[in-house]
This record gives sequence, structure tokens and C-alpha cells, in this order.
Amino acid sequence: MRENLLHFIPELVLIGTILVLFLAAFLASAQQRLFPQIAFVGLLMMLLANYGSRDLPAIHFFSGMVTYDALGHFFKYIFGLVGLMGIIFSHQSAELEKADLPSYYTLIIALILGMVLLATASNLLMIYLSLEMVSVLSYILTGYLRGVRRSSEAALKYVIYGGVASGMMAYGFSLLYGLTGSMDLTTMAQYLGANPASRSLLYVGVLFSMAGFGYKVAAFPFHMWCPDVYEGAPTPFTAILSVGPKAAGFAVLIRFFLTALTHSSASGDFIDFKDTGWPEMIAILSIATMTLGNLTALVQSNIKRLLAYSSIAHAGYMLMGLAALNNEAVRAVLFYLVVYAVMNLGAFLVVIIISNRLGTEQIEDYKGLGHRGSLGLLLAVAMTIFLFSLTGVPPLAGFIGKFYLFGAVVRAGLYPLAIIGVLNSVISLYYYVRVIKLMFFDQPADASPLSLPVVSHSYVVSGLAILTVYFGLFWNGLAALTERSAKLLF
Amino acid sequence: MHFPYLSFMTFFPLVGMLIIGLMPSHRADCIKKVALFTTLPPLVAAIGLLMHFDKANAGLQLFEGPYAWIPAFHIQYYMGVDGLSLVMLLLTALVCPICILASWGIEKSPKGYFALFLLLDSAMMGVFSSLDFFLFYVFWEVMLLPMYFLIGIWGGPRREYAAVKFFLYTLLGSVLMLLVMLAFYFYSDGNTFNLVTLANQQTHLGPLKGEHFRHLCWLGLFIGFAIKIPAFPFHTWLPDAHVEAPTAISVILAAVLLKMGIYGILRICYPILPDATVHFGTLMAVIGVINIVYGALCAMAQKDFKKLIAYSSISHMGFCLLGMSSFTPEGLNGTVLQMFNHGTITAQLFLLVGVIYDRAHHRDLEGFGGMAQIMPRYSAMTAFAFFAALGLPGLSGFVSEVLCFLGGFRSFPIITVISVSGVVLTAAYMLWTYQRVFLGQVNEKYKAFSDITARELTTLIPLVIIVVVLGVYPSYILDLMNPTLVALGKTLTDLKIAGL
Amino acid sequence: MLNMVWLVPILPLIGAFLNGGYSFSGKKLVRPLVHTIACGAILGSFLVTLLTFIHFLGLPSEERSVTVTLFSWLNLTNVKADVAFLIDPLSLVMMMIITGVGSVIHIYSIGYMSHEKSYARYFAYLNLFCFAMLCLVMGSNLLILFVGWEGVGLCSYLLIGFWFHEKKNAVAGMKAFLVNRVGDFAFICGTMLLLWSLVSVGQGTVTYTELKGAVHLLTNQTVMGFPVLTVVTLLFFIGATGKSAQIPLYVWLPDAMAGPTPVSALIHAATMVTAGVYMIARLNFMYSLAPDTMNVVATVGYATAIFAASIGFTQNDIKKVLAYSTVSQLGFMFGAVGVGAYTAGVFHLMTHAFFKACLFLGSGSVIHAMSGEQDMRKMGGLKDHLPITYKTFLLATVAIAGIFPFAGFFSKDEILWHTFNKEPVLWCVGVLAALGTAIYMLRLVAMTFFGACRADEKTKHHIHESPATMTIPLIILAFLSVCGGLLGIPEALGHLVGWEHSNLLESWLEPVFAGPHHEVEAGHTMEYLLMIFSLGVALGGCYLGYTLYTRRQDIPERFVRRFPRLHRLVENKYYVDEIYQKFIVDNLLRLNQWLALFDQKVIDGIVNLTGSITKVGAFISGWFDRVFVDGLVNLSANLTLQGGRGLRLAQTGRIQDYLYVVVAISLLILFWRFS
Amino acid sequence: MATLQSYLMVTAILFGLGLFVVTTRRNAVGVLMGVELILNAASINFVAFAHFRGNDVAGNMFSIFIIVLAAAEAAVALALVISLFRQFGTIDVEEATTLKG
Repeated sequence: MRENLLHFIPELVLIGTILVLFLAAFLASAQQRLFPQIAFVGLLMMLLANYGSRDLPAIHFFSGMVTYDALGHFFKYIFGLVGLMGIIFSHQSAELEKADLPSYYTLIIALILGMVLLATASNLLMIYLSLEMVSVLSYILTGYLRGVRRSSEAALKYVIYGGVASGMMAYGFSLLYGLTGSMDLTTMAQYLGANPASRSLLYVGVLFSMAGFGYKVAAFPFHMWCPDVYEGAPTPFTAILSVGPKAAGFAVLIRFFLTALTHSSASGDFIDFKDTGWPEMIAILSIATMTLGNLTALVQSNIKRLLAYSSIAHAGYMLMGLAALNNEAVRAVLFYLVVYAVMNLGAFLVVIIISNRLGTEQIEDYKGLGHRGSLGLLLAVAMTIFLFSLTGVPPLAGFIGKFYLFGAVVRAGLYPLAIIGVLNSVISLYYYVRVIKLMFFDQPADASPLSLPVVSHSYVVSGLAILTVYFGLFWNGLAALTERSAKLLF
Repeated sequence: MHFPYLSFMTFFPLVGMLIIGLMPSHRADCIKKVALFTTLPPLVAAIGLLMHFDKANAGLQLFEGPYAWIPAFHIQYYMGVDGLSLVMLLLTALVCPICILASWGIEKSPKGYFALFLLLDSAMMGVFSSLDFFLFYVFWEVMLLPMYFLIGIWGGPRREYAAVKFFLYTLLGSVLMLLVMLAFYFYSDGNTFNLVTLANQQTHLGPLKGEHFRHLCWLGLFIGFAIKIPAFPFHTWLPDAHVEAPTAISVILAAVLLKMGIYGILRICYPILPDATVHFGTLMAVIGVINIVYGALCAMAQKDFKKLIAYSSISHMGFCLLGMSSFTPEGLNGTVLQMFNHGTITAQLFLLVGVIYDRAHHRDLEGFGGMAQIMPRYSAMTAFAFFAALGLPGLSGFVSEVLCFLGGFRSFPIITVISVSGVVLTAAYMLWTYQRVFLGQVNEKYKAFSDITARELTTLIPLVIIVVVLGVYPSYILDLMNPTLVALGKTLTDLKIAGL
Repeated sequence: MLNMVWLVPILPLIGAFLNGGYSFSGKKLVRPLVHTIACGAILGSFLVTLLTFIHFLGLPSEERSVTVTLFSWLNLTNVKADVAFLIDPLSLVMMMIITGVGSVIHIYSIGYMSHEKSYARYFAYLNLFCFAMLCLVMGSNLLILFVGWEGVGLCSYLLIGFWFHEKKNAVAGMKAFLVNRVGDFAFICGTMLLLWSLVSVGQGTVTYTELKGAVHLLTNQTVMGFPVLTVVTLLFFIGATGKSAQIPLYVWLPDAMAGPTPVSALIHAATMVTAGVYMIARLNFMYSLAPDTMNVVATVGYATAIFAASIGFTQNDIKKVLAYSTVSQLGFMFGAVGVGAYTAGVFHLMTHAFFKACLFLGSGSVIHAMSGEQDMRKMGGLKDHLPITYKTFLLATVAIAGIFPFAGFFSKDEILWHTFNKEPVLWCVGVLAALGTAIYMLRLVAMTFFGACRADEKTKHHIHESPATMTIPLIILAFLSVCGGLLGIPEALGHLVGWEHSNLLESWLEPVFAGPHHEVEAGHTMEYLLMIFSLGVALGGCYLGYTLYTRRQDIPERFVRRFPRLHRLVENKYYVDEIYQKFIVDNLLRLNQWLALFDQKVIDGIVNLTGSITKVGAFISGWFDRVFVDGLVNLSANLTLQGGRGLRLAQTGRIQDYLYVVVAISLLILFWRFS
Repeated sequence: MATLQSYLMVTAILFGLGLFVVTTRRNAVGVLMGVELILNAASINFVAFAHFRGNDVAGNMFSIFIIVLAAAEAAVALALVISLFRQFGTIDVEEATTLKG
């Protein structure tokens, strides 16, 4: 038991942080600046604790509900860093000015905890619980802007959509449970490997389960909440939403499919049990997701919606990795998640800064940003780096991510998928570049230099931009990390 | 251990870029000077490289690396030159300072312009020196970014359209290349991006499975490179890009960037997929002849001076395709020489168009007339460049065109004979243009135009000298690359004969 | 002396470079400096040529062929070409002509161009031309020949359009270059075919000396069913028709008269246009192996000779008459080489260079005196005003008409004699052409120098004899026109005076043209008869021409009145040819203009036709490019955007629509899976 | 004695009804009830499977958790419905369409 808790320290730290935040809200609710600091420190400690637990052996614990393995360890880093970024982004946000900040930060930390649990869950029940935890907290945070129509509307849509999706998932889980007699992913795999089971029922179960996962990562056809919610939610939270739950969704997708529904071969490839045909399903959903995301992004005029569709498209790229069914693919997805997190958070931070400063989310208003003083230039250059990276142009991190993904797909011999993927990234260029074009090629309506309310934001933007370039050139460390992390405990 | 010429040439411009980045943007003069002096050391290094280069050695040499860059993917930092890349590096090193000089008149945020230009310079050098496919690809793509901004910010009225078109087209080509690159990696022995190792693996005998698959790989690469050449029917980005780009960028685009397509085919398709190359030889020749004739006919129909030159570039790059498709030593030598010569000649043409555009602010061929009386020296320079472009013997263009024809005739007599008609067409549109713009009645509107300035002349004179010298003594360059190309051609010819 | 021979082409090049730079720099013009450089350069190369010639005279005939290699030009696997000069009797003859006549014309230009603003540019071009022409004749291989070949084309372009401020001149230059390029197209193809055919028999080369030993290997080779050598030589000949203004590519030459008159003399009479003849003479070993081509060459040559002569009658522009005369005389030369009489061809080339240069320079002197007037109908009676010009002109006319013992007699007669032996029909054509030549030349002289002056008063007032820089060259050339023929006195005549090897030129050129003499010699008696006959024809022609256009102008007028329907026939002399040509042209272009001037129609016809065809083609392909190739790209871009718009509509904002999508797609997947 | 098949049939119908309700009801509360139906279908499935596997405790546990989470979700959802009513003056989900495209 003591050992189990040792594995659980990062989560415990988060729980502790939540308690401290409660206490602080109770004792010193007037000290508005205190809460982000507590949350920040809590997350830092969680990251430290996670670092400290890096060499622990992989085990299942809590009756097999939760797993400690390299994959989960990796995702804890991602969530911790996303949380840190979220706190920085929320700092002095114009949107959140009137909101209840103590609860906001508490909810953020709880959300992080939920994502951590989701990424480490190894039992259907735990998956359901943690997924609901993330969902419910997300609904609340989406509707956090009181008296703002779009926020409430988005939250309501989100909750209905999420309810249906998780309901379908629960129904799917019930079928899987019925078929295998177990909720533990490893046991399910053992059962499926050894016993006959109805393939069609299994497929129905997988498809309905996919509704829950797909909704978390915003994959077609479970993506439609995404643009509306991104647009309606407070932007700092949108930034977290576009990265955190998506990453958690991929963690659970990887764990679910690769643990319960495949067995691994000696060559590092995973083989689909019983030939259920779910990899084809994933491949088709992946194609549909990226194509739809990219095409719809072409005609957007709101930058948050544009980034929403772009995030859908990126989910499509990453699903491609899942369909490839090999070790490289898992590594590629992990790698892609990291670089996606960096560049997408960067892009959102620029959006937040512009929104705070200019009060606009319209792409048109980015006109001539590069000509508005050194800050404007900095933001425009950073945004350019993020957007080009999202397109996948070397030497930026996004390219390396795509390189890994396409590499895995080519390795798996799925050439049509790869070609559609690269064509999609060409299409995506068009809308990313439109923003860049506006920022540089056009003259601003108001040429006055920009000033920044929060100085630290410009450092963070620069940092993320540099990181994007750095990972594009020297990604060996990150590659090694993902290689280490792409190990599941079966 | 020799001086790392290649790395120096590749990364020195980046140093200049950083320095410019740190300079205050109102010191335009200083920025220009820094830019100029950043492009000169690579030129010196290129000459050093030339001195150090062993002409008798057909293979790659003066290696730098391979150093592990990303061991996880066996990606290396690996550079080296052979006759082929040496010539291209010389061209790039030469054209860059000229372009900086030609950009002296840039007034709109010179800081950004020159910084981006130097980034472009660096990437171009990198492409020509890389021996690792991944490294090559990274440099290849890095070129796109500065190019996009240079056209899009400093270009003409339709610059946005042109820039996006350029970017989309070339990105489309390069993502296909990316896929093939990955296929090479996964299907090669020991999973490598190292171009030398890949070529030595004789993939047509070894690990890359299936003939069909190799043909697909070849086509993927070829489309990627053909867009850059640009080969029919992937060429329509070029006229737009040229028309909108500022003068110096047109120069660099025509003189260096277009060469990368051919270079890529020769560096990657030929050695790594020789059997597929032989299989598609006729395709290349046919595209070549279409480029030549079609480009020339289109050029004749143009009313915009720059568009005309752009189409003439398309036509001239067709000679390269024709020459290289023959696999004969003559054809291959002609191709590479034509790349170099086209670089120097078209650079002049674009510089010259820039001169008149700076004065008249339009490029309508019908809108001039009698300029030879107003600007005699400018007209003389233009006449020289035009005659060089139409392949006048004694100037460099002739040698390479004739070699392309000679080579092409061996393998594709009929196609080549059709191509030779391009010589007549080229002369027709060049002379017709010259007559319309420079000869005949003086257009009173432009009577006050000043003749070509010393700075403008400075950009042209080195190119003129090279064109003359290589026309009279082409062996100077041919000797550099002949061994490399003979070796390359031999593999393919042997395969071709074996295949028959 | 041979190690200095490279100076021959280089000196004019240096001159061109200096004067070109001078012109480019835009510095104040110092005329003496310019023409000293230019004339010094060409005289220098003449001197070197002369010394080389003298040196050669001292060598036994088999040693009179030396290759002077400067450096390797191309050294590839199959194509090896040096920048090298082949000095042998043939190239020496050509060099002598080029530098000699060239020098004379350079000097003449000092006077003729004395008022020209672009004096330095003019001399730079002239020197550059000499350089290119010398490369052409001295080059030791086909590629160097081609360099010179195109080089002279360039200079021709530059000099025809020398007064480019008039669009007409600029267009004429362009036409000359383009028509030549058509010929060059064939030339390049011929070179490629020759080279690769030789490579396939293991003897790939383009060097004359090596070709000579290798071409016989190709006698049995075919390409697409035709003998390789025939195809190659025909392709080369097409190239020659362009450069040497033969049917069908002669159209540029009359227009080329737009250039300054000394240029017409040098380029379009004495040297450049003979390049084709030189080329065939140089490749005689190849042509001799291709009898079919020889027939074509001879036929085209004579056809051109008579055809151009016929046009000579209808022209009123003094230079145009001479231009057609040049075309006609070039036809004789091709006729000569076509029947295998290479020596005769080169001989005529040389004598023609003398008398035609003299005629052109003389006409230049006339034009100079007439303040630029070129229409002969406005001249007349100039013999008293321009005595030296008149006398030299008359001598040259007599020479071209072929009167014994002037130069033209010997060369033309030798051609006709060889032709008679080979093909009597062509001989008849030749004689007719010679008769025509005599008549129209006398017409020219009559209209220009005899009778009353028809110029307006102002012009009349200005008429004056040209300065010494112009008259001295005329005298030199007139002298050569008179005596030049003595270099090739036929052996039949030499025999009469006891001089066995009287044909100096033939024995000089023998090493080059040594080959099987397959002509059947018809014996001296026949030769005498023919000689007397053609002399009679020439004399008759002269008399006729002189009479008809001076004392008895009433005869043609009465003739016209008596036979109105024959009016045009008489006026145009060889109407049959003209109808033939008009028929073609009108079918090609303008059916409604039967009576328009003949050559203009040809020019409009061929050049404009090709021009409009290419323009239409260019337009179509430009359109194609815009609409289809680009259109396809834009279409796919539009489709993509449309797709985006369509998909955007699906995002209605209604949550239940979203749920519909979820349900529908899930059902769809299940159906797809289980059906 | 009811067989597993009959339970599954019932839950399938319930699930379908739930989907039908969520896609057709315009009243937000009604839609939420549809969600409850779906969750109930899953819940009954779990219990049924657990029963036929010898009262497996895991299945029963899952259904209890579903009920708990459904309640939590409903709480949040209803709060949001109220908020929506404040903003839009209606709980008709068709009205809440400002975010689209």
C-alpha cells in the first residue's frame, strides 16, 4: 500500500493543492493574486514529484484501477505543463476579470487531476469516472463567464453533447463488459485472446466507446461541439481545452486500443485481435477528421474557431498514428502531442494577448500586426512561427511531428492515408498563411504601436516560439523521451 | 582536416542575419552594407572550395561529417561536394552578393528584407551541400519561408496571390518528397537518410520492394522537383511569382531556386532510383520538349516584360530536362552547364528588367520603344543578355544548349529535333521584344530617363564576364563536373542497355 | 609564321572590343582614333594572312595543311572540339578575301560614314564581323564553324539594323537573323546526326581532318530509310540556303540592304553570304559521297541564279538590283559546287567578292553623291559628275557580265564548262542567267550613269565625286575585278599560249579538293566553242541591255504597245518564274494581290506567315496556360474552398443537428461494417 | 425467467429512445432526460451482465457510479439551463444558436 501511494504522489500533490486552494478561498478570498500562485506552485510540485517518481517500476495499483507506467508518467508532464501555461494565460485575463477566481483555479487543478487519472486509468470504470470528471469540470469552466451569452450557450451545448457521448460510451462499455466479463483492460485482452467472442458486438461496443474518446479528442463525427465551445469558452480555458483533454483523450485511446484490443508482435507492430476492423474505422475517421477540419477552417473568420478547426484537423493527423498500429506510431503520437501542445498553446497565447489588448477575435483585425511596433512584430513573428509549425514546415517542431507521424504511417504501408495526410497539410497551409499574410502583407487600420499589459506574456510567447524552433532542429532529447515513454504496462 | 567550407558557406549568412536582426531598423545603409559583406565571405569560401576541389575525383569529396544529429532517426549532419553541387554552390555564392547590390533601392523595412534574404541564402547553400536527405529536406523547406515573405511583402500589386501560389505549389511538391523520403528511410538497409548510403545500396536490386513501388517513389520525387523546375504542367506559379517579386528576388528565384529541381533529380532520383529513372527517361524528355516549345510560344504571347522572361526560363529549363533525360555524358554536362548558364544569363535579364522598371514603373512591352537611343548603354547590356539567352555561339548559353541537344539527340532524335526548333522561337521572341522595346521610334515620354547607373552595371558586369568566358572556354566548368556526370550517366546507360 | 596565325581573327576582335568599349563609354568621339584602331586591326590581320600565304607558297603542296590549336573547347566523352584553326589553301583563300576586301571596305567606310554619329559602334561591328567571319573560315571543326556562322549572323543583324531608329531597318535585321536561324536549325540537326552516326561507327568527331577520313564509313548507314550522308549534307545545305540566300530562304537578303552600303558590300556581297559555298567546299569529301544532295545543290543553285536574275530587271532601287544580282551569283557558286566543281565555285566566290564589292561600293558612292537617293529612276547622267565611280563601276559591271578577259569571264566560264559536262540542262539555265545578268547590269549602268539626270535640283546641286578614302578602294577593287580572273585561266586557254598549269587557283586548292575526278572531259574543242558562245552571250547581253535602256528605249515601249498582253511578260522578262512564285505566295497569304511586288510578297508571305502562325500558336498556348493549367489549379482551389463553405453550413449551431450527425455517422459506420 | 437477450433488447430500445429524445426534444430539460435514458440503458446492461455472470460485483458497481455521475452531470446541466434561461429567456435549445459556422 505504501508503495502504491509512492506511485500516486503527483496525484496526491494535486489533491493537496486543491485542498489548499479551498482553505485559501475560505480564509483569504480577497487576496486575488494568491490563488494563481498557489496553483502554480502546486503544479510545479506535482511536476517535481512526477520527476522524482521517474524510476519507479511500472505497476497496476488500486485494485488495477490505475496504472503507473512510462506512458502515464509522460502524460503527467504534459498535463502539468499545460496547467502551468493555463495559469499563466489566465493571469490578468480581461475575460476572467469578473469571474470567481479562487474557484477558477481550483477547478483548473481539479481538471488537471482528472486528466492525469484519465491518462493512467486501466479499467473501464476508472476511464468512465475520470472522463466524466474532466467533462463536468470542462462544462463548468466553459460556462464560467457569467452573463456572457456565448459562454452559457457553449457550456449548455457542451454538456448535452458530452452527456450523450459519455452515455454512448457507457453503453459501449457495458457491451464490452458483457462480452469479456471484465473491466480491466489487460484482463479483457487476455479473455479476447483466449476465447471466442461476437465480432459484430465487439465492433458495436468499440464504436460506442469511440464516441466518448472521439468526443474528448474532437474527432469526426464527435467533433461538432468543438468550434462552438472553443469560441464560447474563456480563451485561457480554450487554450487548455485544445491541448489538455485532447492529450488525455489520446492517452486513453492508446491505452484502450493497444491494451485491450491488440496484442503486440515481436516486430513492434500491434495486431488487431479477431480482426475486428477497428484500425480501418480509425483510419477512415482520421481521414474524415483532418479533411473536414482543414476544409472548414479555410472559411473561418474568427481566430478561435479557426484554431478549433485546426485542432480538429490535428486530432485527425494523430488518429492516423493510431491507425498505423506500431511502436513508431505510438511514439509519433506522443511526440506530436508535445509539439502540438507547444505550438498550439503559443498560438492561443498570441490570441489571448490580442484579445486582451484589442478586444477582438476576428482574423481581419490581425491586419498589419507585424507593422505595429516591436511588440506587434514580436507577436506577429511568434504567431508566424506557431502557424507555420502547425502547417508542418521545417525547421519547426510541427514538421518533425508530422515527419514522425507520416513516417509511422509509411512504415505501416498505409500510403493512401499518408498521401491524404500530406495533401491535408498543404490545404492547411492556406488558412494558416492567410493569417500570416494579414499580419505582414497588409497595412494596419490603426498603426499605433502595441503595448502589453502583462509583460511576462511576451516572454512566454518568445519562449514557446524558441521552443518550437528548437524542437524543430534538436529533437533528439524529445525523441528519446517519447521513445522511453511509449511503453505501456499490459 | 580541411576548412569546413560548406558549413561556413551555409551558416555564415545566418550570422549576418543575426547581426542585422540586432541592428536598429533606421540604419538602412549599415544594414545593406552588413548584408553585402555577409555574402562576400561565402563567395571567397566558394573560390577556396574550388581550389581545394579535386577535379579528377568523380565522387563526393570534402566531406563534413557525418555527425550524428538526431541519432533516434539516424539523421546526420553530412555535407560534401562533387562536380554537380560545386557548380551550383559557385553559382549561388556568386548570385547572392549581386542580388544584395540589386536590392540597394529597397526602402520598405530593409531590415526584414535583408535578414530574410540572408536566411534564403543560407538555405540555398544548405540544399546544395547536404548529403543527408533529411538535412536536404529541411533546407529545401526553409527556403520557402523567406521566399514567401520576400514576395509577399516586397512584391508587386498581386503579391499576395503570387506568394501564396508559390508557397502552395512548392509545399505540395515537398510533402510528396517527404513521403518518399520516409519510404526510403524505412525500406533501406539500416534505416538511413544518408544519400550516399542510399545510392550505394543499389535499391533497384535491394531492399526497396517492388518495381511498381519504386516507380511511385520516383514520381513522387519528380513531381516535387518538377514543381521547382518548373516543368509543364506544374509551371504556372512561376510567371506570377516572377512578375510580383522584387527584382533581386526574381533574380535569385530564376538563377538559383529553379536549379534546385534539376539538382534534386540528379542528386536523388538518378543515383537512388536509377531503374525508375531509366523507365521514366522518355517522360522527362517529353516534358522537356513541351517546356521548350510551349514556354517559348507562351513567351511570345506575353506583354509583360518580366512574364516574358519568366516563360523564357521555363523554356530554357526544358533544355535541362531534355539533356538529362538522355543519360549521355554530353546531355548531363549540358544540363548542369545549362543550369549554371541559365543562372547567370537569366539573372542578367531580370536585373535588366528591374533597371527599366525602376524608371518607368511599368513593364508593358508595348509601352516603350526606341529606348536604345535614350539609354544606349542599358540597351547594349540588354542586347548582350538577349543574345546570350538565345544561345549565340561564343556565349555560354550556346555551349550548354548544344550539349543538351547533342545528348538528347542520341537518345531521342525526334524529340530533340522538335526541341531544336525552340532555338528559332527563342530568337524570335527575344529579337521581337528587343525591337519593340529598344528600336524604332523614340517614345517621347521616356526621353528624360537616365542611362544605367554604375551600381546597376556593377551587378551585371561579373555576369557578363562569366557568360563570355564560359562561352569561349566552357571546359573550365565542364572539367569540374564531367567526371561526376560521366560516372552518373554510365550507371544509367548501363541499366538502360541491360533493360533493353 | 603559323604561330602568329591566331592574330588574324584576334586583331579584329581586339579592334571590336576597343571600339565597342569606346562607344559604350559614351566618351567624346575622336574619329581618327576610331578608324585607326579599326582599319589597323583589319590591315594587321591582312598582313599576317599575307605573310602566312607567302610562307605557304614556299611549302610543298602536301604540307599546306596545318592545324593550329589554341585550347580545348569541349572535351567530353563523345564530343571533342578544340578551338583550333585549320590553315590550308582553302581557308587561306577565304582569309585573303575577308581581310583583303575587308580592309578595303574598312577604308572606304571612313569616308562613307564620316557624318555618322555612332562611328565607333559602326567600326566595332565591322571588326566584330571580320572576327566572326574569320572564325568561320579558319575553324578546324564544325562547331567553331558554327560559332562563326552565328557570329556573322549577329553582326549582320546589328549592321542591317544599324540605323535602328527606323523601325523598317530594325525589322529587316530581325528578319535576317530569324531566317538564318531557320537554316541554323537544320545545321544543328545535321551536326547532331553526323556526330552520332560517326559515334556509332566508333569515329565520333566534328573535326574536318578527322571527318575526311571517317565519313566513308557512313556510306551504308541509313536514317529512317535515307542514307545518312544524304540527310546530313542536305541539312547542312538547308543551313547554307539561309546564310547564302538561296531558294527558299533568300528572302532576307534584299531587305538587308537597309544597312549602310559598305556593310552590304562586305557582308551581303563579298563574304558572309558566301559562307554556305565555303561550307560545302570545305565538306566536299562528304558531299562527293552524297550524289543526291549534289543534284539538289546544283539545281537549287541554278534555279536561284536565274530566278534572282529575273527579279533584277524589275528593281529600281540600285541596291536591290545588286542584292538580287548577289543572290543570282551565289546561285552560280552553288551550281558550281553542286556539280563537283569546287575550285570553280571558290574561284567565282573570289572574283564575285571583287566585282560585287566594287559595285556595291560604287553604288554607295553614287548614293553618297545623290544625298541618300537610291531610286535609279531619279538618277541618270552621273558619268560626268562621278568619273572615278563611273569608270570603276563600269569595269566591275563588265566583269560581272563575263566579258573576256575580266575576272567574271574566267570564273563563270569555268562553272559553266563543268556544268555542261555534268548536266547540259543546267548549263542552259546558267547561260540564260548569265545573259540576264549582263542585261540587267547594263540596265543599271545605263539608268544610273547615262542619259539625262532626273534628280531634283537640290540633289543635283550637291552631286560630287566621293573623297579619296572612297575612291581608292573603288580603284583597288576595280583593278582586282579586271585582273582577278588571271588566277584561274583555264588550261584550255593556257594551252594556247603554252602555259601548261595556267589555272593557278586549281593547283593551289588541289590538296583540299583532291578526289576522284569523275567528270568526263569533253575535250578542248568543245571548251573553246562553249567559251566563245558564252562570251557571245555576255557581249550580246551587254549590247542589248545598253541599247534597250539608252538609245532605243522606244523598242520596249513599242513592244509593249504592240503586245499589250505581253506587256508584263516583257517588262518582267522571266514571267514564268514569277507567276510560279506569286502563285505560291498568293495561295499562302494574299489571293487578291496578284500584281503586288514579288519579293515583298515573299517577305510578307513567309515571315509574316510564320510570324502569324507562331503568334496564333503563342496566343493559344498562352490562353491554354491561363485557362486550363492555371484554371485547373484555381478550380481545385475553388473546389476546396467550396467544400469548406459547404461543411461550414453543417455547423448550424443547433446542438441537436450535431447529435444527428453523431447518430447518423455511427449508423453509417455500422452499416458499412456489416453490409 | 427473463433471459439476457430480453434485457439486452430492452436496453437497446431504451438506448434508441434516448437517442431519439435527445435529437428531437427542443426543451433543454427534455434533452437532458434523453441523456438519462441512454445512461439508464447502459446501467441496466451492466446490472444484467453482472447478474448473468454470477453477480459480478464490478458490473453492479459500474451501474451505481453511472447513477452518481448522472446526478452530478444533471446538476451541472440544470445550472447551465438556468443560466441559459437568464440569458436567452427560454430553454429551447433551438434558440441557442449564436455560435455556429
